[in-house]
Amino acid sequence: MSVASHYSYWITVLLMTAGLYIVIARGNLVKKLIGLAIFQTSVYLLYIAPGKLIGGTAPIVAEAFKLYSNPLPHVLILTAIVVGVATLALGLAITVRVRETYGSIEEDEILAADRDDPDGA
Amino acid sequence: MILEHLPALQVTVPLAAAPLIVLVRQSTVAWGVATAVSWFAFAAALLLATQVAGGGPVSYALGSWPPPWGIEYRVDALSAFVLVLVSGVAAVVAPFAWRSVAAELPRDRVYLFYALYCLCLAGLLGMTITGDAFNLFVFMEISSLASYVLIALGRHRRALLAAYQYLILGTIGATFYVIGVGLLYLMTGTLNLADMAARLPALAGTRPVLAALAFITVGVSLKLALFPLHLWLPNAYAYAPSAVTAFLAATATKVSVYILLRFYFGVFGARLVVGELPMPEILLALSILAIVTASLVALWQADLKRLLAYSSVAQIGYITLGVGMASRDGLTAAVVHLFNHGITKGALFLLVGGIALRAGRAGFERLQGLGQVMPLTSLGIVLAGLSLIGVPGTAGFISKWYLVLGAIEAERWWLAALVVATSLIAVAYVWRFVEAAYLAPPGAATPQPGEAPRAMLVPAWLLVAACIWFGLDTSFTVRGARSAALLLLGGAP
Amino acid sequence: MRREPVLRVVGKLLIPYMLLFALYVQFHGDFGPGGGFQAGVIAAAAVIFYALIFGLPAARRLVPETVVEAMVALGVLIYLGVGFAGLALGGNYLDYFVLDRDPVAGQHRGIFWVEVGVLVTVAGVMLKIFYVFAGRARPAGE
Amino acid sequence: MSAAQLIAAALLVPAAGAGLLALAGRRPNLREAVTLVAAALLFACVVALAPPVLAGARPQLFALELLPGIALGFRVEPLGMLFALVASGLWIVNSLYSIGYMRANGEPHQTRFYACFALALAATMGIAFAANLLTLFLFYEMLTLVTWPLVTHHGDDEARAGGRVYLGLLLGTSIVLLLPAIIATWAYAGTLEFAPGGILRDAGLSGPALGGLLALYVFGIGKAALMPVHRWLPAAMVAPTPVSALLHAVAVVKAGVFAVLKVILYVFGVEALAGVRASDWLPAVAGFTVIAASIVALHADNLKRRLAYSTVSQLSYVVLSASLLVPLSAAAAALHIAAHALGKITLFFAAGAIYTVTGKTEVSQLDGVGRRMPWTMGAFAVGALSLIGIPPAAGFLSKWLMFQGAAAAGHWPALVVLGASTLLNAAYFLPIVHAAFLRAPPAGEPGHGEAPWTMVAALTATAAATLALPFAAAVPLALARATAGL
Repeated sequence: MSVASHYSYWITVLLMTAGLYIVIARGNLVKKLIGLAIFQTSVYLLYIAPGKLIGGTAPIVAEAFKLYSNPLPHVLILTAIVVGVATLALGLAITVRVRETYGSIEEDEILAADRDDPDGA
Repeated sequence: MILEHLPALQVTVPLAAAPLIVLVRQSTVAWGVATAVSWFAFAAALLLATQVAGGGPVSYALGSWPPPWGIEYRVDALSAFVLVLVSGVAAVVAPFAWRSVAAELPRDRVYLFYALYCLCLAGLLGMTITGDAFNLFVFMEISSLASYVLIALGRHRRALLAAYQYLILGTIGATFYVIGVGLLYLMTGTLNLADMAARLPALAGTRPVLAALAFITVGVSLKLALFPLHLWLPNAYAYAPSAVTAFLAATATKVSVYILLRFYFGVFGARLVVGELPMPEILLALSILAIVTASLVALWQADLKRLLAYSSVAQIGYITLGVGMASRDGLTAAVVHLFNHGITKGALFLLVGGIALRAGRAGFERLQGLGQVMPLTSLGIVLAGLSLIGVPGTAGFISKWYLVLGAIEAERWWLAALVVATSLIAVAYVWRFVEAAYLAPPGAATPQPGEAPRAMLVPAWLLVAACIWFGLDTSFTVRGARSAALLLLGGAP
Repeated sequence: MRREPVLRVVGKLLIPYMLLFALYVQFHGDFGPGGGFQAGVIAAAAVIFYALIFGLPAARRLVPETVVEAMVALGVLIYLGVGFAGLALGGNYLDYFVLDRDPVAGQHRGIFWVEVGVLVTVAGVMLKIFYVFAGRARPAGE
Repeated sequence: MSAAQLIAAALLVPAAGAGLLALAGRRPNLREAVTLVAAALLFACVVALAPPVLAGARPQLFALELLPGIALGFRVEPLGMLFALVASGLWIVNSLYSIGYMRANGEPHQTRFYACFALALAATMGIAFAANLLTLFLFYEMLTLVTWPLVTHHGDDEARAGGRVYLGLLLGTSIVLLLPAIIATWAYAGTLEFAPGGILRDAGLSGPALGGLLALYVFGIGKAALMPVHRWLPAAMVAPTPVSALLHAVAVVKAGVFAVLKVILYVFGVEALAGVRASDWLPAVAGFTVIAASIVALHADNLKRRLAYSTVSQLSYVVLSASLLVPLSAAAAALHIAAHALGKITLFFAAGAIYTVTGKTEVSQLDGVGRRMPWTMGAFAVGALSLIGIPPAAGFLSKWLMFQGAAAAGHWPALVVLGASTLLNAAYFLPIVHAAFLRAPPAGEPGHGEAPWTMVAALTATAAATLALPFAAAVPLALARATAGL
């Protein structure tokens, strides 16, 4: 019962480990970034879920409502999302340039290229 | 009026400089703005440090929302000390960048460099000054994102992959940190560090708090490149543009150490971290591994820049060793080494930047006979290298003194022996440079055009002089570090 | 693209309303869900939509890349400017209370300009990201 | 000038001299003039400090804060005065000799040579006048580092290997042993200032702990060349002869034994050591070094190598005397620093002169050299007699005091060591003198004369000083006795 009632945490943990696993296990630079994004998403959930009160409304003062959700996690996560988007964009931009330089986005192929030609072009 | 708003200006002025530079897009103006802003930040940090030394911690409420509701900027003995280091190094690197960046980057990207430089500086200063755990995360990401791009600007194609790896590991580190903060927020309902510290003792030992400690430790350790989480560092330092390497090596990891110190002793409290958990033992073990393995790896590098990068991993080990001692002298050693290693590595990487300008790269085959071709650069590297070893009369000696003193006072003689014995490895790798530069005739690969331009030598030598000066006169460094250590251990401010 | 009259017409019809909707979301942020982040993304989406239909060169003519970069910088500067205005008027950094004689009106004014800054920057960043990736689509590279 | 200004001048004159030398690099005559002027100025400064010190004053100078509670401080006391007088006086002679040697041998990098030499003297002055252990340590390390370019002067593989041993041993021992010893002293005593009677007396350390600390010190001060950390001295023989003179006579090894004396007298305190018998092992180690090094010297055919091992053994005389912990032997140790310096520099000058003229480096090649280079070999003979301890040379004086001290301490093994080593000294020096004067030069060898006049002048001067010292012993003897508190 208590295990099931914390399902949001279970989802968080699942996303977290899945994301991290992808980052570590995949050699493809884009797939790594996808893993990273999933990993970051788990954090959004970690913050947002506890801030929600069942039956609560948006924290805008009005006569009819007495119960409000905590707005602070939303604000924080809005910032975190922006940061995440920026990271993802930057990561993809770097990947594009890696692809242009090396002709590949597979990590082992890139490392092999560097081993064969240490000084690079 | 300006004085009371210094904490805000310290961060926002560099932050405002970045978009200004993007709007102007002109490289000379960009350089001028970046330099002016760095020196402004340095002056502000010095003023703040004197304020703190005179009248205790300075608190600044952003938007006039009093803490813990609003974001608080808080300058105490420790953060003032780190602010001086970060802004000081920035103030020296900015003039250096003028020639170095012009040579290493395509013309149309130069303004971008300076914009990112200001952004990175603002992020690092913000991390140091803020008293809010989430605001810290935001500044951490500002500085990290800027530094990923700065590293990717490197000439060598490997810079791209280095930046990518740093991006992945840095983001994982920052996310771990923010998970830890989230758990703390769930438990305490506050994000203000001081407020958190006041509420945590009641919750000490609960599982979310322990998990938070673990997440924050791993996250920050990734950022500060604690062995074995250092894998991103050597490539990032080796392939970034010279000015970037110097700046990041001297500041970025140091600020991360600051965060570790802040959370361990300022938030979780020494009683939990040192008294109940085996964190000191873990840190000591990892630091020793870092010092020994990274020093040995450094010894076998074929490129001076990579050698210095690995040496950074080892030197960070010395810092965390001091943290792991968790005593007054140990923490003094950690804080003072944070500063001393910052200026030493800054000086070394700036000088290597001069070599990179003339020789393209700093492979040892290009350093043959460098003592004749670039006498001032070589002499500077030797002097800063002595500081790296910890020869008396240099800044590095002071750090080693306190490390050994801390070990002896704890009656850990083996640790004292280890610290001094490992500096012999530093002797060996510094001496590789000396023998190449002074005992070999100039070879075919040695750069011919001669000494680095004055615009690069003067800033580098400023830091070299600082290495010597802070080895002879420690009234600023050791006093600052001592009061920071006392503050962390909960003594007098 | 010339052969897709439906798309072109629908696009021309929709894009103004998208921009208008962005402004609505922007200004409604004071009273309900909304604000600069969402508005910025919607505004950028309008331009991206235009680029998809009429081609990247046309979009670049409409919103040149220098303008995009300037938008990114300008938005941040607006935001920081609000902070400095608080300083100039005798408050702390980012102090909205001093922006008007009535503190509540000051709050409104402060958050309004901050949201404007966010709108400009977010729209700029979104467009910049789009341009960077779209511009590299052809294998020829730079 | 006030005494404090004189101390500052003694430190700054050689340092400034080094700067000027580097600037004057392109003009050899100017450069060498600068060297001589700097040397003369330094000697004048040091001599001017002597009267107040002899009168019992202890001029001092404190500058920067090295660490909270430890300043960069200088205080002139008799032992330091004696050391400074010897070093600065010999620098003049050595400069004169260097000019002849470097020019005659066409050595490269002469500017670097003179500049590093001047810096080495600055470091030596710092060691001599240091008021606390940290200042001493600072200048001790500086001396190691600035002499490294001198040792590796030739820049070839041999020099590189020698330089590695030199640096590795000196820097290694000082970092691994000496530095922890200093830090432990700081941790236990709370001060590092040299004080008569020692600073560790009240630290409450047990006998074995004091003994261990003492071991860290005497082996950490690698420059004192106690076996087994003596290896750097033979390795440094790759350097040009004036550098060997600097190492063996003017500065480096002297700095080592000087530091050991300082530590025994002013850090531990003679009475404190004697009280807990913490240093009973030291005479044995020093005595072993004396005998073993002499035997190695006996078998060495290379002249400079023989001289190097002779130095190792002579240095251990000083340590041996100091470790007997009676005032008389402490005075003997102080005096032997000066006596050995004069004798050994003469020997090295002679060896360098022979090499310059004939290119000979081995003892077995020296037949008949004395007939062609009478001044040089005459001086060599004087130096050898002094080191053996035959009157009226300077070495006799210090050796006499040593015998007396050992007798006063009732330490009969030390007496045996002193006696046996005197015989060994004679056994490895006299055959050289014998061969040089009494054997005929090998047939068919081209004739040659003396070395350039500056070299001959220098070695004659030091030989004369060796002979004159016992007759003008008032000042060194007074300083030595003041050191021992007699």
